[in-house]
Amino acid sequence: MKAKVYITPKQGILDPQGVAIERALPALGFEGVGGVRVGKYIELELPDGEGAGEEMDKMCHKLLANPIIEDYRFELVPD
Amino acid sequence: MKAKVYITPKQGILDPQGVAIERALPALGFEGVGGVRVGKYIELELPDGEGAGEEMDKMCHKLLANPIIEDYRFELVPD
Amino acid sequence: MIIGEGLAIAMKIESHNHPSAIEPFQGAATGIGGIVRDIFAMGARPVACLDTLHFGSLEKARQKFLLDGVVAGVASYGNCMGIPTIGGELHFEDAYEDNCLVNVTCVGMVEHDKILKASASGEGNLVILFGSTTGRDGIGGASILASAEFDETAEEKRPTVQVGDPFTEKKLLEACLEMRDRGLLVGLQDLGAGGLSSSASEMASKGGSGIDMNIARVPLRESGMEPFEIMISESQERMLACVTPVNEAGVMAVCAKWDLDATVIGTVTGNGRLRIFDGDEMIGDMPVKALVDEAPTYCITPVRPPHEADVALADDHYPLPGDLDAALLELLASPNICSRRWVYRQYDHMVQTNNALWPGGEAAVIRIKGSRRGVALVTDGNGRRCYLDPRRGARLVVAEAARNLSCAGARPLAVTNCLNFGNPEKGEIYHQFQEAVEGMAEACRELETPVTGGNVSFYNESFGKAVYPNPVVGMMGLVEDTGQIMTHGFKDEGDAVLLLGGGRPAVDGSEYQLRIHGEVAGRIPDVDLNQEKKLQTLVRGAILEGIAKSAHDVSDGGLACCLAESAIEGGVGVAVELEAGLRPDVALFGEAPELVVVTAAEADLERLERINGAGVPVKRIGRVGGNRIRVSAGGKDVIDTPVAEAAQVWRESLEKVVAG
Amino acid sequence: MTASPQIHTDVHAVRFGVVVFPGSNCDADSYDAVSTFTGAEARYLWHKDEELDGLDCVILPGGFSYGDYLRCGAIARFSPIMTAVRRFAEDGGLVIGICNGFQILLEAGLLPGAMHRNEGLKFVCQLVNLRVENAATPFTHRYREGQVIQVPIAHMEGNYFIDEAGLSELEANQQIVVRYANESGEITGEANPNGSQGNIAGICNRKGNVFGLMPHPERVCDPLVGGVGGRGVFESVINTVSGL
Ligand SMILES: Nc1ncnc2c1ncn2[C@@H]1O[C@H](COP(=O)(O)OP(=O)(O)O)[C@@H](O)[C@H]1O
Repeated sequence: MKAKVYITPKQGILDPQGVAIERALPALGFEGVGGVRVGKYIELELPDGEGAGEEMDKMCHKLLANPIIEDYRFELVPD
Repeated sequence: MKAKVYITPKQGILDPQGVAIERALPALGFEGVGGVRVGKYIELELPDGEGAGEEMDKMCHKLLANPIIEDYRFELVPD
Repeated sequence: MIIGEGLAIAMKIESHNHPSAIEPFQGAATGIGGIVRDIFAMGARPVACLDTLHFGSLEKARQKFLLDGVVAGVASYGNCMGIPTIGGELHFEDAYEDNCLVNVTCVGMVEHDKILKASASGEGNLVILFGSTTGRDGIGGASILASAEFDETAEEKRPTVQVGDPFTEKKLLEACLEMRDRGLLVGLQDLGAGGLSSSASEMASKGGSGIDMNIARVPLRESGMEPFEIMISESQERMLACVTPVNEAGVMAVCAKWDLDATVIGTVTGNGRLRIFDGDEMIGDMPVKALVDEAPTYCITPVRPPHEADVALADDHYPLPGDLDAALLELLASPNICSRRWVYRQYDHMVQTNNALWPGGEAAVIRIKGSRRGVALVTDGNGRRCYLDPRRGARLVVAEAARNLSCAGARPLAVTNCLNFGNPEKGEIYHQFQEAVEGMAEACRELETPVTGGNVSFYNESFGKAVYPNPVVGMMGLVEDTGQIMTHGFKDEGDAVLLLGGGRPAVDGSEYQLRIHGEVAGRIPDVDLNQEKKLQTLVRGAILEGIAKSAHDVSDGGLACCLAESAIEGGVGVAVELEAGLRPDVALFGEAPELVVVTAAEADLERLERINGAGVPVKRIGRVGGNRIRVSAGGKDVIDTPVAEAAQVWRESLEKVVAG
Repeated sequence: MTASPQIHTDVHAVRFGVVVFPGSNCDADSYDAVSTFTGAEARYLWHKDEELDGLDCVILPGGFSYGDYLRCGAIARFSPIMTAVRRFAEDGGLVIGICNGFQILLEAGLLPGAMHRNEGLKFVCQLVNLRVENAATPFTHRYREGQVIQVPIAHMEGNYFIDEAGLSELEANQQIVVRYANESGEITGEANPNGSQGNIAGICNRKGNVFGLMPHPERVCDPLVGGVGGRGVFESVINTVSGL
């Protein structure tokens, strides 16, 4: 099955990339945009099976996200 | 309203991050994972209004994504 | 180039102009990747990169985007590889607006008995492809991107953009050097433009052999690739090795250690043909010679363009600016003259801990570990002057590169070059090309610096408008004793300021002409190569004898900017009296070949005279001291600017322009 | 620098190990700094090694392990050798993580906190001034407390983050070892090259035997290439180990 993982900077934690984008927007003619947060979006294929959700959670927690500064969530989509 | 932007490497374009992660996973105890593609996930707040979709599309094209090597799509979520 | 102590230097320059104009970050990154592969394919460990960049004027947002992306791309790839980017060049002229130039030089070091050849020989030997997988990226890259003018279809060429993977390349580098050390290779070749088809035929051609290749064995990253796509794919980070069957296992083991895919895709034959199989079916069969050595020859009639003038402008051609201090500050703020720190701060220029002279000086110098020796490196390109007179311009570029090395205390040894021109099928471009190549050859002969290699980039042209003809020179010099490297900053109060050499400044083609008078016109002065050589010998002598305390050549921005830069670097002022005869603006800002400013202690001036056997003109023009840059003419101040003010303008300009 | 570095006669018996991850690129620089300028013994360790026999100090060098893909240090921390490094540290062995090595120590949880992208979002390579905050560690006792040393940085992600509670704990335990400062040792915003919280440039664990820092002391051990401000780190280790 397919997994889609969304990783976002934790609430209240500095996001230098988001800040930079927010600052750049007015100059490009986009006014009034705020709250820009830049995270990651990861897609992958993993073996079907009972424990897929648990497995994914472990993978996110251990590797894909850094729980000190990032939150994550994922969706599993059967092929 | 809120916008959620998903940016992924274009088909056929090398994704060095995805490859590196995929190669590392078995050693970390995750077997059988494939097709890893790493992209970006961006959230932001933008003013409500008619043209919001068009505005977002322009923003993605001009700043958030690099349309030469990345695809993007977005969702608009009313607050 | 063999430099003694059993060592040799490998050096080459390559352009990535077209890819960088489409996608600046990836274009520049893969440019670094390509040239670095060229160097380690020779068995040399890359020890330094230099980047020569030309963009349009920074007032345009697109140009800032290109600059930002290219610099970030060079940084991302070079930094990750752990190869210091220690120098280069940065120029902004309108002529590059639609066609930026991104030339990258890589320098490697190798014990000369370990140099690897790019040949496939020995019937029955194996051909192994290793590194990244093969995809559709860059298909048609070499032919489409490098050989066509840019126009509205640029958008459609985007799918050919390649993405660099410096991590894989770093592993590839270490793996190749390990194979070299273990003596596992008959030949090694990188996959560059043209992909497998070029590399395999070049290896066979150099080895006087043939190759049977089975493309069904090539590891692919995409499904459904056609055989021709596999043959011409320009996927990055791949190498081709020729290996005896005995060493196959060894090569495979090294690849496994570095986690690289490796596959035997062919065998060496004795029939002089490149035969391509898809499984059992032969789908291609060509004599290697036809592919490599028997390329067609173009015949084009050169046409001298009307803008090339026969005579130089008169010194009073332009009105004398009322405020020469303001003119100096404007020149120091020019993006072509001001500090490049914004750029090199993004490059890891210290990794490998060989940085004996840091960026920002006349040349970069890296020491050779375990030796007193060092290698000095510069790149130089001056399209504006070559535009006014391609032959004189090219001679000047070579002379200036050598002069920069000499000012650092290095003896110029060898040249690599990248010839950036428009569409050579046009008579005017062909004329520029021919003149520049001949001019460069003359200068290299006279200065005894052989050209060891290089690269040619044509079709740098859009909407019928070509870039300035721009032969970029990369030059290497040898420093006998890294303890004696010279810098350009003034050192001590009271030191005498000397002007060495007989060059006569001119406004034609100068930064002053462009910035202050808004023109590029006239005819640039020709360099007297014989005098230039004597001048450089004297400068090096003064450094080796411990007489010179600083050395800086008069180039962009003329004598005034030369003095200002040395004052800024040294944090101390200077007072100079101009010779009678030239109008002050020409004397201050005119640019001349064969001129170097040297400072020395009063007590050493006699010694300088003694070593000046060749009779190079030496004029004493002033002394170091105070905290202002002061220049007078006929007893009257024409420049009087605090060093601190000049320093601030010079230091902050680029950052301000980029941010603003 | 401390005056005339006096080195124990047993210096040759002090053994450093330098870990090579795929993508490490300051491994040779660290090796050279130790073996050429301190006279101690250095040897390379491969990231797949599982034992650290007979070593006194392990260096996780700078570079781009696994290309720094995903996050700096995120993949390297799973290398087999990291299990051995963890054990080694628990047994009191000395561990230095420089730049990417620091990032790996953070990801591995051997040091607290995490790294963000530099505030300016660009790679920064330059000399910086560091104020030695804690000169009582095995890595810094050749310096004086409050001493300002010049050491280069070269990184894209050195913007150190830790939550409030964590920060108080670091401060309370004197775990902040070096901070970015100006020439006269003041901790100012201008002196902060990457946005690090509290100008933090390097920290140690509670026990004081694991040290991570973004600046590169191994690059300043030779006057020819930028000074000797970093030698004290390796000399401190040597003195600690040889009982001086
Ligand atoms: N401007 C030049 N000056 C000297 N040699 C050159 C120049 N351009 C190309 N060469 C040499 O011609 C050969 C082929 O060059 P090129 O087609 O750029 O090959 P590659 O793709 O292998 O870099 C190389 O040996 C190169 O050094």
